[in-house]
Amino acid sequence: MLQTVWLIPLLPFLSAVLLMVTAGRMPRPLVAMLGAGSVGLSAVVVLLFGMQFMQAPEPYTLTLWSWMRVGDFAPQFSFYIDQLTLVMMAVITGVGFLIHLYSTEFMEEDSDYSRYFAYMNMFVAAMLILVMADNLLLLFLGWEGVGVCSYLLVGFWYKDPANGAASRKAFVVTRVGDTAMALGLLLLFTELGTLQIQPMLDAANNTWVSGDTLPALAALLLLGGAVGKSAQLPLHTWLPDAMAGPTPVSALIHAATMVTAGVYLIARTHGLFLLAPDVLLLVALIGLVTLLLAAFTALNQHDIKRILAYSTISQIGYMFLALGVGAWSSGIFHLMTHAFFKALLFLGAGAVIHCLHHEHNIFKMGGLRSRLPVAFWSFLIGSAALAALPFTSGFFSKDPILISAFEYHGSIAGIGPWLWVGGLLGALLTAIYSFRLVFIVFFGEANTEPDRQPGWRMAGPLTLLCVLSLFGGWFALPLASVFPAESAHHPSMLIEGISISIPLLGVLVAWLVYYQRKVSVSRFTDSPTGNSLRQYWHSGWAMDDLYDNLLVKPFVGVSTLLRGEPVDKVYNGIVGVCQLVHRGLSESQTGKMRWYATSMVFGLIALITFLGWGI
Amino acid sequence: MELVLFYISSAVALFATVFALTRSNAAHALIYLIVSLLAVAVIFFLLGAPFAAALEIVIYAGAIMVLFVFVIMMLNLGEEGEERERQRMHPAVWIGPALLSAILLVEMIIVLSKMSDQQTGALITAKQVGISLFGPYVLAVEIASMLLLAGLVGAYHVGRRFRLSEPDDQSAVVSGDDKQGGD
Amino acid sequence: MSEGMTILFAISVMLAAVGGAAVLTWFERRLLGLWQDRYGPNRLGPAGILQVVADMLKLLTKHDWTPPFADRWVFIFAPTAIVVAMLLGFAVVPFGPGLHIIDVNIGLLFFIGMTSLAVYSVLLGGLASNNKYALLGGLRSAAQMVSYEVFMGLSLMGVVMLTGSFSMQDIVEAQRGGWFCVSQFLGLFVFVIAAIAESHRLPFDLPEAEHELTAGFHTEYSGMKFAMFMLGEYLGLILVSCMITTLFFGGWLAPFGMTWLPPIVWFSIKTFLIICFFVLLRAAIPRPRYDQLMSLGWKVMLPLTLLNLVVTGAVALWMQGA
Amino acid sequence: MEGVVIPLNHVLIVAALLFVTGLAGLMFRRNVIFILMALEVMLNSAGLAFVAAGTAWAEADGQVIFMLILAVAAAEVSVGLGLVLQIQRRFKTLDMDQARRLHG
Repeated sequence: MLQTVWLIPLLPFLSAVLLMVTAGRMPRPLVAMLGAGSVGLSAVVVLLFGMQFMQAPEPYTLTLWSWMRVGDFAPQFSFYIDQLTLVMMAVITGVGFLIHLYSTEFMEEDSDYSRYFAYMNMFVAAMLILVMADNLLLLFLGWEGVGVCSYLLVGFWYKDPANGAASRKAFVVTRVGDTAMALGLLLLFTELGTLQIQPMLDAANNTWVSGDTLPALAALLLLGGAVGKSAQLPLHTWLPDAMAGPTPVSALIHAATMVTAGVYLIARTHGLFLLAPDVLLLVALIGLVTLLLAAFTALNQHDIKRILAYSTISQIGYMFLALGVGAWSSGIFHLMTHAFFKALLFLGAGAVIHCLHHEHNIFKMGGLRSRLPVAFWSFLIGSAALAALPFTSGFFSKDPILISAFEYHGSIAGIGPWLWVGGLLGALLTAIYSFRLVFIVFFGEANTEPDRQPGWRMAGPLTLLCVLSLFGGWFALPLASVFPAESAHHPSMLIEGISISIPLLGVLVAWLVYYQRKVSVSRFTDSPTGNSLRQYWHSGWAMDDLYDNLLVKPFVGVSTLLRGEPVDKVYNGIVGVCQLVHRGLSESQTGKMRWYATSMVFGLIALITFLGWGI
Repeated sequence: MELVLFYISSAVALFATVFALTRSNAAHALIYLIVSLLAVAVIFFLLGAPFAAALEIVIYAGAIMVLFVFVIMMLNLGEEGEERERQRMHPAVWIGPALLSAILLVEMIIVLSKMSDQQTGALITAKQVGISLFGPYVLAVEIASMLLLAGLVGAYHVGRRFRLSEPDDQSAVVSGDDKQGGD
Repeated sequence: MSEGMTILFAISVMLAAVGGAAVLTWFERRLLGLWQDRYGPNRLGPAGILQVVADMLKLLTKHDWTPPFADRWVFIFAPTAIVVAMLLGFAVVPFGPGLHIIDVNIGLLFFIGMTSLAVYSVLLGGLASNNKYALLGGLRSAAQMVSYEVFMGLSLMGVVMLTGSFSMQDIVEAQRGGWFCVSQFLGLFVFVIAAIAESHRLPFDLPEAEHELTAGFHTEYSGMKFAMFMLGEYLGLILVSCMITTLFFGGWLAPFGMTWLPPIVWFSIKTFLIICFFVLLRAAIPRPRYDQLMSLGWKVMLPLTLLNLVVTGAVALWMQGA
Repeated sequence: MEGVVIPLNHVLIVAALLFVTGLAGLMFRRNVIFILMALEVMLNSAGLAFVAAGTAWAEADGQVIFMLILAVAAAEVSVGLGLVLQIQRRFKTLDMDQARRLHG
């Protein structure tokens, strides 16, 4: 059974290839069966595999073939399965299958049904290769594969140029991180001589000691890739724009799986990061700053998907924070629960959008509680989990992160509580913006009538995800053997109490402001300072403008300068000189043969004079 | 006796050449040139290169010069062309080239006079030449044959009588003729 | 032979050649008459042989007129050139064993050179006459002679290959085993035709074709200068016949071991027969068109010659190897 | 039969004289036919120098080169005379100073 692990990425891949080569000539039911079924089958294989694996949980390596051979460098096409991989595989195939099933209904009216599933299946295959890869090069193949699929899916409705621009932005911004990562791979290979993850980590441990420059540099470069892929500061600007793709795509790629690849990468190479504690602290700080920035921004959005996008950025910030403070399993745990509830939220949002004539603006919704009950309950449960209300899955995963942050003893003493405070502030904001969403969309007056109800293929996955979001946190992940042991948490009751009460406080605030409307935000936002602050937050701390001014405009300026071809001017000058000389010399070309002959004779005389001198 | 013959034929060749290049009538010039070539053939014979002498007569005097006569006959320049040539022949025209040539000659003689006093006179038969031609020089023979073929094709093409009215053919030439029509 | 004897012999050969050419004018007409069933000159002397003297007297006493529009010096130079060239050509003819004026090792090339120089006579005559017909005749003749000269030379190369020498005596000696008219049949064929064209005799006398060019290059010629042209032509005929004898019919060698006649007599008999053959050709064959003449030369004769060369070369190499 | 013993320098001087004469002709004649003739003279003088040198060192190479010169001369004259015909046809003159369409 263990040997059949290669089936897991192969099934979606074959399905994708089949869908691509038939180029939309297959009947839709067949496409749906193939697209969703292949991922479902993969999920079944993962399940069976996982059951067998857990009986003897030893890391399992399967080498398929030698990929290429360049001198001593001979990377294998091989898979490495341990508990971490298993969790990732389960999330990818399980959540992926649910989203595929959901998509069969969501995308029903789209003319490019087959192309959609081809891309989606290809994405699942690439993502599986990413997490199952035995060496960093194969990981990088999957890494770029998911990037390409993300590009294709964000720009799925390519007829609108704005979508094309969004996909291009997503591709280019992540490319910045990928370049750093490729450099990191090269550095690791030149220094350690292998890219196979486990031997490489062993070699790193043997070669370097904690605090060396080289591991810090390598970790930094890998972090660059992770930051790009996981939409963390400063490379987070692409994710909100990536919402231009179909909503299930946002759910699968930009919430549940791909954007967490950075977290997976850091977790997978934690041995390297442990050698660079400063970089680890940087990871934590990046996570913290990102989660706060994104949370503030999410407060101000009115596009339902953009709220969720900023929320995603914020939650991945939590994961980074967890990784940074050494709470590895908690980070991965949060990755999994986040996959559940964020997929649930996106799919719920998709149901709302689907049933409301593709309406995105939350202020044009309202009162949908009774009209779209499925969506309402999904949202309610998803938001509860997101806000980490007690006994939801989000609570079980977020709480240990905060406690780990509080107890953090890193390279800067006493920074732990500050991280904790920041995390708590983020949690408060999370509760506020998530319930703001719930109250505005589902309560109050109805602004738009839904024209249909979600069918079973949408409702079914939603229900399943609701269950997972509620109870997914009750399982302990078997990650103990993968990561170094974490010190047992002994939080004081006070800390626990604060952690539990903060989200509730946030819900209360949201209830007061957006449901009871006891406190008016408009008074604050109408004042000049408030308004500008609102605008500022709404634009995501004006990061896009910043990058525009900092990078794009100088680049365009240089391009404009170069369009005048200053280098060519030099050559044109040479040409001009040549032409001048040419005109002068062509005057000597009289066309009279006798003169040519005579000048030749002059030359001959000179030649013989010189040559004959010595004789 | 033979040495005297050499000097005589050298003088003949020289004077015939000078006359050939200073005549105004092309036909007369050619006769002088042929005489010059025959004199050079005699020199070849005296030097001990009878084969070269025969070739000089057969090919140079017998074939190449015939082509000249041929062309002169085809052009049929007539009296006025001759008159024009005569007018061009005043000292101002030839004094400069003659001076230049004289300088060159003096230089060459100075160079030659410093050479070792080698003597000619070895007889080289046609057989030796042939063996040399088709031995070490066989590539040169092939190249020469290519050159002659190129000359044949080139002469055929260039000498063809283009019809000037042909539209695809030399509209530029027609305009050129208009320009030059004055003379 | 001593130097004095050589000079004496040379003078006698010259006289014999000129005399032979003179007699040939009468002889040819008589022979033509015989073959064409008429008399020819038969009034003066026995069988009309004194006709030669009469013709000579007429030509010598005629007003030696040079046209005023002609290029005077070239006009006079032209007819002498052919006579001189043809007479020089006799220098290499071997009349018997050791009986020759000179025997250079390029004898054959010397003969070819002299025939090629004979072209000038026609060309310059046509040019100097300053006359349309003469010019056209000269042009034609030049083209014809230059063309046929090519394969006339080439046709002889087979003989040279078999002999391994350009020397005429060597060529004759080489035929002791068998005359070259057998092994070099193609060469003989081409050479005969080229020789007719070279000496522009009928049927290849297009340069002077009377009915289209009045008289070609010698339209303006009369008297002594005309006689020179005729002399040159008949000298050429005799020279070519001598050459054919030497190159293809064993020269002075006696056929079938009939050595009771001296070699020079055998040589004369053979040459005489070949001359008769040429006269017969004149009597029998009509004149082709000019373009036919040229295409015959380039399209039939040249390939034949080359074929002959290739085959002869191959056989010679094979014999050498065997 | 042997060649005559002549000092090589004398033959070369004759060749130089011929060459220089041809060169002078090339420079002062304007008629294209005479230019071609001058070229022939120069080529021929070069051939003379080669043959003389060949006999001086008892090598056949001199005559070989002479034959190659002959080939060059033949090709040159055939093309050159074709050009002469065209020049006469188009420019109605043989004066190379008139036929100067190639001037810069």
